[in-house]
Amino acid sequence: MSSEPSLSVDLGVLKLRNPIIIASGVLGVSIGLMKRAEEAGAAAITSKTTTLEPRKGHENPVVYELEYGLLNSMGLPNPGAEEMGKILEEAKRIINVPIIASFGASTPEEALKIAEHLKHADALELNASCPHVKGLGADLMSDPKAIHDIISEVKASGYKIFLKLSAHGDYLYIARKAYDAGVDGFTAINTLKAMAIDINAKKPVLGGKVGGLSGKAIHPIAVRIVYELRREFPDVPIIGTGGVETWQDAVELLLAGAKAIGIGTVLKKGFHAIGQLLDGIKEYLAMNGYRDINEITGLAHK
Amino acid sequence: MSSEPSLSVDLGVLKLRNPIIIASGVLGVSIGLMKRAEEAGAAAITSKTTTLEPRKGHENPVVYELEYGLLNSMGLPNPGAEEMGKILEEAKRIINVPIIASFGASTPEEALKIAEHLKHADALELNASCPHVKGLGADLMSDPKAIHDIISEVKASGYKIFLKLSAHGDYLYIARKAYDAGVDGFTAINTLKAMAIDINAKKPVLGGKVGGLSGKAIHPIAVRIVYELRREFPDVPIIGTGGVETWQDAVELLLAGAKAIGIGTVLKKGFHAIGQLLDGIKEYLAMNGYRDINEITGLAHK
Amino acid sequence: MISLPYRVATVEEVRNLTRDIKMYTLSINETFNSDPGQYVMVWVPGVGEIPISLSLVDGETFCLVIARKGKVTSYIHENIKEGDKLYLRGPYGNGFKLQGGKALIVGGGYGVAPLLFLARELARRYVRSDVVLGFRSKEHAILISEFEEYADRLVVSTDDGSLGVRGTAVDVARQLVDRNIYATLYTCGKEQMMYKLVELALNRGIKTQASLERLIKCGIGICGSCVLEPLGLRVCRDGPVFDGETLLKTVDFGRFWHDSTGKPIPIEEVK
Amino acid sequence: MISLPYRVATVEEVRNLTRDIKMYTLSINETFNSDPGQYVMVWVPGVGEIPISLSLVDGETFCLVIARKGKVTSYIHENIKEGDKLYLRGPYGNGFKLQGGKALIVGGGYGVAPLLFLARELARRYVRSDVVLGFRSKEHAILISEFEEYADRLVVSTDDGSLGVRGTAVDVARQLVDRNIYATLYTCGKEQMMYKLVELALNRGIKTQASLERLIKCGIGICGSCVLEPLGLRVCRDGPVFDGETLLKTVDFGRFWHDSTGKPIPIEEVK
Ligand SMILES: Cc1cc2nc3c(=O)[nH]c(=O)nc-3n(C[C@H](O)[C@H](O)[C@H](O)COP(=O)(O)OP(=O)(O)OC[C@H]3O[C@@H](n4cnc5c(N)ncnc54)[C@H](O)[C@@H]3O)c2cc1C
Ligand SMILES: Cc1cc2nc3c(=O)[nH]c(=O)nc-3n(C[C@H](O)[C@H](O)[C@H](O)COP(=O)(O)OP(=O)(O)OC[C@H]3O[C@@H](n4cnc5c(N)ncnc54)[C@H](O)[C@@H]3O)c2cc1C
Ligand SMILES: Cc1cc2nc3c(=O)[nH]c(=O)nc-3n(C[C@H](O)[C@H](O)[C@H](O)COP(=O)(O)O)c2cc1C
Ligand SMILES: Cc1cc2nc3c(=O)[nH]c(=O)nc-3n(C[C@H](O)[C@H](O)[C@H](O)COP(=O)(O)O)c2cc1C
Ligand code: FES
Ligand code: FES
Repeated sequence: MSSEPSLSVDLGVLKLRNPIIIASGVLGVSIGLMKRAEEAGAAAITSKTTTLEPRKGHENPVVYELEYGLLNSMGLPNPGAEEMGKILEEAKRIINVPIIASFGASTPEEALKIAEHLKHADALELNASCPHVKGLGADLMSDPKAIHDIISEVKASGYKIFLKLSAHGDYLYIARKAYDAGVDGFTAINTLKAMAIDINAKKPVLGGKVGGLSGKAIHPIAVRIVYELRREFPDVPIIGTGGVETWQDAVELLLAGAKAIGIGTVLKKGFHAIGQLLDGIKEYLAMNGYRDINEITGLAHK
Repeated sequence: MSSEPSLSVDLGVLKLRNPIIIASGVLGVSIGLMKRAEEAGAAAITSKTTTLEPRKGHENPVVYELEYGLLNSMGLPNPGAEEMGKILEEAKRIINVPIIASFGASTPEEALKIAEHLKHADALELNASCPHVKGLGADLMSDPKAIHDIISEVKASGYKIFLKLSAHGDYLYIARKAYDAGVDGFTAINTLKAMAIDINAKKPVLGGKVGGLSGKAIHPIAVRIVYELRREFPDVPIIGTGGVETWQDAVELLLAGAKAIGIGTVLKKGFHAIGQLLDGIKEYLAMNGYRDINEITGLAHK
Repeated sequence: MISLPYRVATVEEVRNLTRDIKMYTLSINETFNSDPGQYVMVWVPGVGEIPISLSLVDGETFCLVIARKGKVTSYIHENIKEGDKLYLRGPYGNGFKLQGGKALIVGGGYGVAPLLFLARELARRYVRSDVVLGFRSKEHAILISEFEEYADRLVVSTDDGSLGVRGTAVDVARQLVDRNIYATLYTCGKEQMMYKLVELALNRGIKTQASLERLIKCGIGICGSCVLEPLGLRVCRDGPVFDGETLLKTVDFGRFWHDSTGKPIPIEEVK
Repeated sequence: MISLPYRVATVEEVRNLTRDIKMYTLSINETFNSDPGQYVMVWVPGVGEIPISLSLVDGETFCLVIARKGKVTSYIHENIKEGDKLYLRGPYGNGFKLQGGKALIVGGGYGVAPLLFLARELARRYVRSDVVLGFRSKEHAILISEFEEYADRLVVSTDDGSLGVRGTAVDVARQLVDRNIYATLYTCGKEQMMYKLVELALNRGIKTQASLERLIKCGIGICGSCVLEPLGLRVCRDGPVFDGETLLKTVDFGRFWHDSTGKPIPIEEVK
């Protein structure tokens, strides 16, 4: 009767102890930070997006703090798939929650090479906002066919794969293509392209000039996209991501249709934010008479 | 020597006493509110987007206030082009600053009919985020050809026309099409599609479910798009719009390349916000040794 | 979002005031600061959202008097029971400005609701008031005993004479103002009635304040839907209470309403 | 944006401390609250952004000691003159925790800069300190007279003996700690030096605090670039000052650095 509501989540190909997943990028490639996140309560960890070759990322400044979010132009620094594979192999010895390995690729061949390196991860996540070589600097969001082919070939080789969508481009069309290719789940959303200019310096702040906007500012956009995905693909698990800073934000995404919640920018506050989110969600469930978090998934569609 | 910096702006087809333009929608169709905005200092007024036929808009709730912005699903209520034409004719007798008449249309024929009704306005603004009938509910941002044809035919009939872009779709491609069609200027940006769910009611708040996000949250996105437009079309005047709540936000857009600044959500604070913006911009110019606001247009590109 | 603009209110009591008017007593988990004449936007999830004046506020408890008019009000009448929730944003707008000197309060129909809150606040400040309440008939009369507590003198009128004096509230008010004892006339009700009262009172040098209705969409002054032309006064934000002098400078007061497309329509066609 | 994270600082004075190290005195329009050991991100628009420790802070004035190393530092050395602006965010990170009991402060190279701020703050709290400053040679020595003001005893060492005693700061420190009078050893400089000092001091029961450098990108703990493995300590946020016991639990301290791709590289290869 008075037992605590269950927070465990069935993400299809992954079972999680609770809905909080660390979003890609915010822990860099550090196993130590993954461990801290796990100890703070995270149920799964998405590793930094890996490309086949190493990338140094953009020059500093790479972040710009806003009152209501964060701009970053990290530029996908990563040590390349081979080195990342070693890190993940080591991580799997130390981390007891699932690891989702984010990667970026332009072609199925490239994707398969990367996937092979990252095989120790529990699932893959294709970052569709990764710089797209064929498209001359555009990102993969502008190439639905490439996304389809990457997913179907990676699936055919036996990997589990999520697709991370951004709010740019025709994400619903892309989601349809990914669905046809057998995608295991969606992560939505990535950052939105944005920019800050310092009015004293009279120059763009970020080294990459354009950066990605995350945090509170994008939360209502994430809610919309998760809602739309859930409406069209009720059977596909969604990792709702974007501007979750309070448990209320998390619950909003769950009601919109997310099975799990990705968090990034909120970690600026510290790892204790994870516990606060979990406590809040649990209390919300209890106060509203739910015994299981899955009862509220997508409830806003009713 | 100690004279105040000049704030007057040359928008190509319009000369303005200062850079502040009231964005479409926030004054409804009220001449009285236009007058209040003019008296508070606005240099031009964009009227509510008009469609050929009257529209009632969405059911309440139509707005949802966030800490860092506003969601609205007004749904383009307007009395239709004919009635709007009468209102604008009357407005031109009472309002002494230029009026830009926003309209939405799916085809050149429709656009020309509307333009004829709105002929008393000083310029037109095509709202490319207006619901698009041919596209079955999609907006015009997904139909670059329609935008091109509307602009070139409206231009051919002797009207002055701005194009209002949203952050959705391939706005740079659309801007190119509009440029080819001879557009007189760009307004960027419109709201971003977003949503809010009340976690107690467990329902989407807005009557239209999806709404448009405006205010602070979208400011860095507006800066990016204005910057990109300026880089590609240095000779086309831009009305930078989106999340301008302080004079700093306005200056940021000017540095990015805007000639003038559209304001919407900030009017929640009251019409005095206009004077505060103007005072701040003037002081910034004086402190930085500029004698003319046009000196700072696009400076962040240097 | 951290900012949850909707406050959740629990219905503590529903009272039938007439066949078509109910009074809802609500409680909320926080103190509710407001002035008489202010309104809240009441959201019924999945149904709609409407502006309703606060009719009495006491700390965490307050009353709404809701007349059945159309979609949302009918839904509330039929479905919202004790223990149910209503979602509110606000209070919004500028309410009545409480003035010294004897007050004349004139209400009509469900328009008497916010005036009850006003009468109480005046009484609490030791401002004395006479109250005139006009209804169509005895069956339409509401809140009379509640007003008795705060009124020096209470006159009820009905069009058919089934309760109190026969005639309109304007008829009664006309006689009272002739006594030259009032500093301010406060009114809420049908706009044609309020128009007559404002003219009447101003002619006699009595200050007036009237609470208006228009189509409220945003409630925060950002959409222009509720405007009084040609002054561009927003009922939702500059009002809903205006002083009579200002109202007489508009074309719309007592005459026009803007429909949901923004088009002006004669006020008689509205309800 | 209302939040302008970059504060504009004006260069009041530029002093050449050595051929490759300059000291910039800056002023800012607001009081600058900070602890010794904290750093700021210094942005040179159009050039880059780098972390620099605060070397002294006095209300609205503060000093940065900048060694020429690569792109941004060279640009600053060559182009930033008195009257120019630098753009700052911060102060960031956790600085030195000031402890009671006699202090031993050991610095090497430009690492002595933040220690000067520390020495002053200790002195202001009546905590006595001995200071060891190690340099390659006389030409590389900096800030010696500044330290004199705050040190009970000041020993300078150079590798070639051209100033003070010949040898390393570690050599000098080794002799001093044997005297068993220190409660805490504070250090900043080359990491190999700090590693030795931490081992040395901890063996003798002396608490240690060391200020580290790593590749700082975000400065706010959100990108993982500056991490010490396997503990996942972020130099930018959990540090840059750590206690020696914690550092010895890491694999990276004194040994590895992560390059801009995140890959570990031996620390000798870094500078
Ligand atoms: C400031 C203010 C305070 C009010 N206070 C009260 C009150 O205390 N008690 C009360 O019973 N009613 C009050 N009203 C009127 C109430 O808001 C309307 O009766 C209600 O909105 C009708 O909603 P509905 O869905 O039931 O009717 P609908 O089906 O929407 O329409 C029925 C009629 O009501 C009018 N109406 C519809 N929507 C609105 C709206 N948003 N604003 C104003 N009128 C509208 C329409 O013109 C229409 O003719 C107030 C209105 C305003 C503007
Ligand atoms: C917390 C902290 C405090 C520091 N305090 C001072 C100080 O007070 N005075 C001082 O002169 N220097 C200080 N440094 C070091 C200074 O940040 C680097 O020398 C500087 O970033 C080099 O930039 P560059 O563009 O000139 O060199 P680059 O051309 O970028 O590279 C030259 C070398 O410097 C190293 N380096 C580059 N970027 C960084 C970075 N962001 N963080 C750390 N090292 C980097 C690289 O590994 C490279 O080997 C500090 C570093 C840290 C982390
Ligand atoms: C510093 C930083 C680095 C990021 N790096 C990546 C990345 O490598 N791959 C990716 O898919 N998303 C990356 N993201 C996006 C986040 O995973 C997340 O989708 C986004 O920040 C929205 O969530 P938030 O608002 O909780 O931060 C990064 C975000 C931040 C702030
Ligand atoms: C209530 C409201 C109504 C709006 N109506 C319109 C409209 O009819 N046509 C249009 O082009 N933009 C409309 N907009 C968008 C604004 O014109 C503006 O592009 C947007 O709000 C961004 O600016 P802001 O952040 O200053 O509000 C509306 C915005 C709001 C808040
Ligand atoms: S209802 Fe929107 S301005 Fe009044
Ligand atoms: S520099 Fe980004 S976490 Fe330390």
